[in-house]
Amino acid sequence: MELKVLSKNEVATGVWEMTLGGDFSYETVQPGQFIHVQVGDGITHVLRRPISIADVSVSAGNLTILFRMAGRGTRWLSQARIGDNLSVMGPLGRGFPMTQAKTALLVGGGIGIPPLYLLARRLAEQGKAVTTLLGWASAEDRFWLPAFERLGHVEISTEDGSLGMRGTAVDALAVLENLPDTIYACGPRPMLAALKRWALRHGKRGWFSMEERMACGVGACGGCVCRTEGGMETVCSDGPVFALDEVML
Amino acid sequence: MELKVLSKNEVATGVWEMTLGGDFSYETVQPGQFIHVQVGDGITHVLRRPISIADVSVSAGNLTILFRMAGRGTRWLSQARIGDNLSVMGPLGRGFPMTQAKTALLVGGGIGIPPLYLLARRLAEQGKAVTTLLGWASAEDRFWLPAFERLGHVEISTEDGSLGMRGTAVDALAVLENLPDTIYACGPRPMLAALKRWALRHGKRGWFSMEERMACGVGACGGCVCRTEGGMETVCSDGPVFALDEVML
Amino acid sequence: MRAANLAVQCAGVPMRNPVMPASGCFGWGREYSRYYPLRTLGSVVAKAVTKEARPGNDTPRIAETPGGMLNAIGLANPGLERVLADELPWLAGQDVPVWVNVAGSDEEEYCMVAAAIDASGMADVLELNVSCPNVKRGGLAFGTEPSILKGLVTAVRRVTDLPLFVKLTPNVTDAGVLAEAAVAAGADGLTAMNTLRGMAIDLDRRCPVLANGQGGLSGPAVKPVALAMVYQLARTVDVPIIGCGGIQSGTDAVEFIMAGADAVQVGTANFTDPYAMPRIIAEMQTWMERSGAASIAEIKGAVH
Amino acid sequence: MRAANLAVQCAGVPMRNPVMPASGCFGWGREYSRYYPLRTLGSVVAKAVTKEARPGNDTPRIAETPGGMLNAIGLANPGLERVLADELPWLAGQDVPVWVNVAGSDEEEYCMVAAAIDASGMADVLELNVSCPNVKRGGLAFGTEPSILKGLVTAVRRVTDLPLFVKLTPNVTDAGVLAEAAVAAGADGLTAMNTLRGMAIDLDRRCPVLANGQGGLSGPAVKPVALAMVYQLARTVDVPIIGCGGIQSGTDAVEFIMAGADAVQVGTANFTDPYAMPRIIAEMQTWMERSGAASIAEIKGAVH
Ligand SMILES: Cc1cc2nc3c(=O)[nH]c(=O)nc-3n(C[C@H](O)[C@H](O)[C@H](O)COP(=O)(O)OP(=O)(O)OC[C@H]3O[C@@H](n4cnc5c(N)ncnc54)[C@H](O)[C@@H]3O)c2cc1C
Ligand SMILES: Cc1cc2nc3c(=O)[nH]c(=O)nc-3n(C[C@H](O)[C@H](O)[C@H](O)COP(=O)(O)OP(=O)(O)OC[C@H]3O[C@@H](n4cnc5c(N)ncnc54)[C@H](O)[C@@H]3O)c2cc1C
Ligand SMILES: Cc1cc2nc3c(=O)[nH]c(=O)nc-3n(C[C@H](O)[C@H](O)[C@H](O)COP(=O)(O)O)c2cc1C
Ligand SMILES: Cc1cc2nc3c(=O)[nH]c(=O)nc-3n(C[C@H](O)[C@H](O)[C@H](O)COP(=O)(O)O)c2cc1C
Ligand code: FES
Ligand code: FES
Repeated sequence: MELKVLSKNEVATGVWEMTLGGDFSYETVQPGQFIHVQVGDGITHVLRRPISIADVSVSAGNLTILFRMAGRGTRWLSQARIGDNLSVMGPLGRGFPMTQAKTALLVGGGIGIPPLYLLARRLAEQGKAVTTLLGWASAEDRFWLPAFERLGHVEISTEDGSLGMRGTAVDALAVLENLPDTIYACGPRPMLAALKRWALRHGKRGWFSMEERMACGVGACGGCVCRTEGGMETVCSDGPVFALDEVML
Repeated sequence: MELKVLSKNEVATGVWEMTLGGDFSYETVQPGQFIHVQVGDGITHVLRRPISIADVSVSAGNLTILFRMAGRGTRWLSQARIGDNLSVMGPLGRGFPMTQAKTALLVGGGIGIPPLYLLARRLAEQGKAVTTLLGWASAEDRFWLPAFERLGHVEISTEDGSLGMRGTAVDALAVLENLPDTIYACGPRPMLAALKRWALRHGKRGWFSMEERMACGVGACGGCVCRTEGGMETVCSDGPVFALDEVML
Repeated sequence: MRAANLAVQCAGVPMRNPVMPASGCFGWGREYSRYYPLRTLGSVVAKAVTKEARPGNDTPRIAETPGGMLNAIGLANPGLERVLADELPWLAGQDVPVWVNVAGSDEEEYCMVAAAIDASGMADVLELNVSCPNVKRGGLAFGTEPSILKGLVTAVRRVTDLPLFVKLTPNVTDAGVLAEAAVAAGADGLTAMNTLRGMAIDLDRRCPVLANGQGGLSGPAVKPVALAMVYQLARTVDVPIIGCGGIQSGTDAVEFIMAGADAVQVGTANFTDPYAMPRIIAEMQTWMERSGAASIAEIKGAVH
Repeated sequence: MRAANLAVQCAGVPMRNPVMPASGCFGWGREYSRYYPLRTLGSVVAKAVTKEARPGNDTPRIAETPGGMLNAIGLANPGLERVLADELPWLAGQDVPVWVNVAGSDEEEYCMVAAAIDASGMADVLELNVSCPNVKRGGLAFGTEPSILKGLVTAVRRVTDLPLFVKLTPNVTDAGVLAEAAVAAGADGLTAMNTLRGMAIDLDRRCPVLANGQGGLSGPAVKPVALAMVYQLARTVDVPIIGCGGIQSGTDAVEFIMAGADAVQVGTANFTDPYAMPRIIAEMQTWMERSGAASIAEIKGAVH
């Protein structure tokens, strides 16, 4: 389907926030689901780009994405103009499950942070206590920090120590006063691996959102698999969210 | 070099007039020379598109092209916006020679007409009597007719007879009252072949501008050759203009 | 404007139109059935099936390249038993001919899988994927050496009466020789082509993008190679040819038909646009009606 | 940021940088000398030269394809005598190594042309174009059959002491076998690769776009195929390799170096951008300095 670019802002150097409107199944969106966006004319780029849904407004009929200009495809996307139509598939994949847990810990690193926003909002709306650990390379890379702060307690870490504590989001685990019931995370693989070890050591359950290069986005090509205890599963349709004790890192 | 799109008009269905400005060797342009324009980002289209220089203003520092949306490359060009920069090589090729002749006959068919405009203007400026035979498929395909009419006598033909006489530009030869000293032509191959026969029969000399698919545009790849009495010659650098008795049609 | 009829017969199998997915690019059909009913298509072609389940290669398995993509999926599939139990029954109920792509490491495996799929009654056509390395013959792909290919097709021909297509690889000096070997051994038709060997490099990590190193190139970039191959095969053999490689539009499909193909397969374009095949069918219809071609037969091989 | 030195030696020939044009895409050099001085380049590679003048194929000789182009120039050139008289003297005075691409219909023609160019003293390197059909051996291209290639290279090796490169075609089952044959027969280096066989179709005219029917595919579309070939050859033989196929940017060139190339050739990109090669050189310099690579040797073969 076609969605129209309603707004576009560079929220940090090379990181864009874009709101898209038009016919879309906004009411079914789960946090952690993604859209698969066509970039270019089908020759320069034959593959779409998967981007998480960072926020959605069912009443206004729009959704928001946050993406980093990582290469040619996201550069193309960053050059879309307000009013342009984008070809979008979605919502795709299986998102973060909502559990009975009362307290939730969200851990996000860099461009893994976007899907956690919609999750934090839904959890907060359900009255859960949300603690969020956010990690960036440096202070000037941060985005949407006030938005997260409105929804619960936030700990920040930066690799160069320019904001919050020095280190990754996982290093901030050390400052937690209470252990949460459930963990939700998205970010670089080493961060998730460290978090998994920590969670298993503390007997905590939780969910990780995984990244893999994608072609079809619907489970048809077998391109985007990830190894789980149950065998190879597709990130696009069995995931991107997997139970942390199931996914092999 | 980069030229900026200064203006853009659809002068007939699918035929665009575009004025380009910027650093360019306007003062050296000969009628019949062309520019080689990059379309797209270098992947969708690896080849530039040759387009004749239809007019040039040395004082204003701009040039005008007229092109028909023939395929994907010219469609891309027609979508350029005012203010966009185009990568342009040129002026390329050898244009129409200016001769001592006092009367000139210009014969143009369809999208072969553009290079004849600058030629007509230069001839008229030199005080030569210019007669122009212009042929289009149909009345609504015509463009720049008043501009040509300001420079001399014009005979029009259309294939469906909706304007002027029914037939091609060459069929209008029959209505000429006086034979010209020199002939200049550009248009479809069958038109040029008929004109060549007519010219040889009447012992007239003249020049034809040829079309061929181009890669380099500078005589380096051997892609755009045309058969002449002297052997294979490149349209882009030995031409596009050839003496009518030399070129084999 | 004349009405155009897109229906064709391929090795005796009637199809509503000449458009079907390329193996491995359409899962088991189910994944795309939420986008349109599968009977919109001329046929559905399933993924490669091997005897045992195969996990496939490590990731990354996918890389984008100029005008195309590389894949190194590695024949990942749940294995014959689960394909017969979980995937084909659904597909066989969709009112569309089913092609099953068969792969293996030796002749026995191909024969065993082909026979079992034939016996299930759930397939209309078998397509042999001969780009796999032959473990018993030094890892040379079945599709690169005429004598090996002839042996394989002869063996499979013995165990099935289903229409048998051989899907050729372009990574050979002369595809015509391989085509002749396949046809002499009893193939009913040929699919041209599988992917070209290729590689992409990740400059930052200083290693190939794909975990497997090399991969198979597909997409619009390879279209001219596939067209040349179809054209050559059409002059070499007298069996139906399925054109495949870089088809994105109705006019692309018509080009393959004019080069000599009876039908076409669409792979990578499904990823660019999940509605690619219904769109291609509609565009073919429009093109034919505009050009006054009443049937596929009328334009087939037109450039020869 | 460390300064990066782009100078390389290829089979004993020192070059200021590893970037040169691909044969046939840069005329005789003169055509591009109005855009920049040729000594900006690592070397200049001239068009294919044959004994007699050749008019080449009919037009159209050029077709654009997705991400690439087809050409069927047909070895058009003014013949050895006029090349020696009119083209090479100018080129030899440009303060840049000169490679001459040699072609022929039989061994004698290759040897005759190679010997004459060597004797002229105006070339630094000979590059054998072995994609031409061998008229004495049933029209099979010299570059597709190891024994024919071995014979050709052995014969040419006898008549010249110039560094001898063999430019391989990708249209073979196993380029490694051809590479080994060329090196065993005395080739000093290999160029990978020439064009892929391809075709484009003109739907309106219902015929191939090219007058010749088939043509050679080049441009970004083929880059993954060329990279895979360079990678394979680097593992197979121990002579300098020139990477060629779809290079458009400095990072493309670095990818080929990392795959194992000693230098690169740029063809189609010259048509897209007449300043492509100086730009590629500058982009390589920038990339190397940003990544802390001080020399080409430091990154050569990095992905192996
Ligand atoms: C489920 C999912 C959700 C994502 N959500 C976001 C998000 O909200 N914001 C955001 O900035 N990024 C997100 N990403 C990563 C994003 O898809 C890549 O950054 C993007 O595809 C890079 O494309 P490119 O053309 O700019 O880069 P290039 O490196 O030029 O891309 C080349 C190819 O590699 C693929 N690729 C490159 N990097 C990645 C990657 N990290 N993950 C997957 N594929 C990759 C591209 O899709 C493309 O096919 C997500 C990825 C996945 C799988
Ligand atoms: C010297 C010269 C001057 C020209 N002047 C003009 C002009 O002033 N106005 C105008 O409208 N057209 C002119 N043309 C024709 C114009 O170049 C083609 O219409 C254009 O290249 C078509 O590109 P496309 O991508 O739209 O079409 P496509 O058919 O998609 O093009 C595919 C390929 O074929 C080539 N090609 C297609 N048709 C032609 C053609 N008739 N001549 C040369 N190459 C072609 C294209 O350059 C491209 O490489 C001129 C051609 C030449 C050689
Ligand atoms: C992700 C992917 C998986 C593929 N899997 C198979 C396969 O299992 N069996 C097979 O014969 N071909 C397979 N192929 C090759 C395609 O069927 C097809 O031959 C090739 O992609 C060229 O067509 P295209 O350019 O339309 O994609 C695969 C291709 C891709 C891109
Ligand atoms: C117009 C054209 C002419 C060519 N002529 C020759 C030639 O004379 N000799 C040769 O060995 N290769 C020739 N080639 C092949 C190129 O040298 C090169 O190997 C090929 O184009 C791949 O590189 P590219 O993708 O950078 O163009 C030619 C290619 C093109 C496009
Ligand atoms: S992208 Fe195709 S299976 Fe996930
Ligand atoms: S376009 Fe290259 S020689 Fe004319």
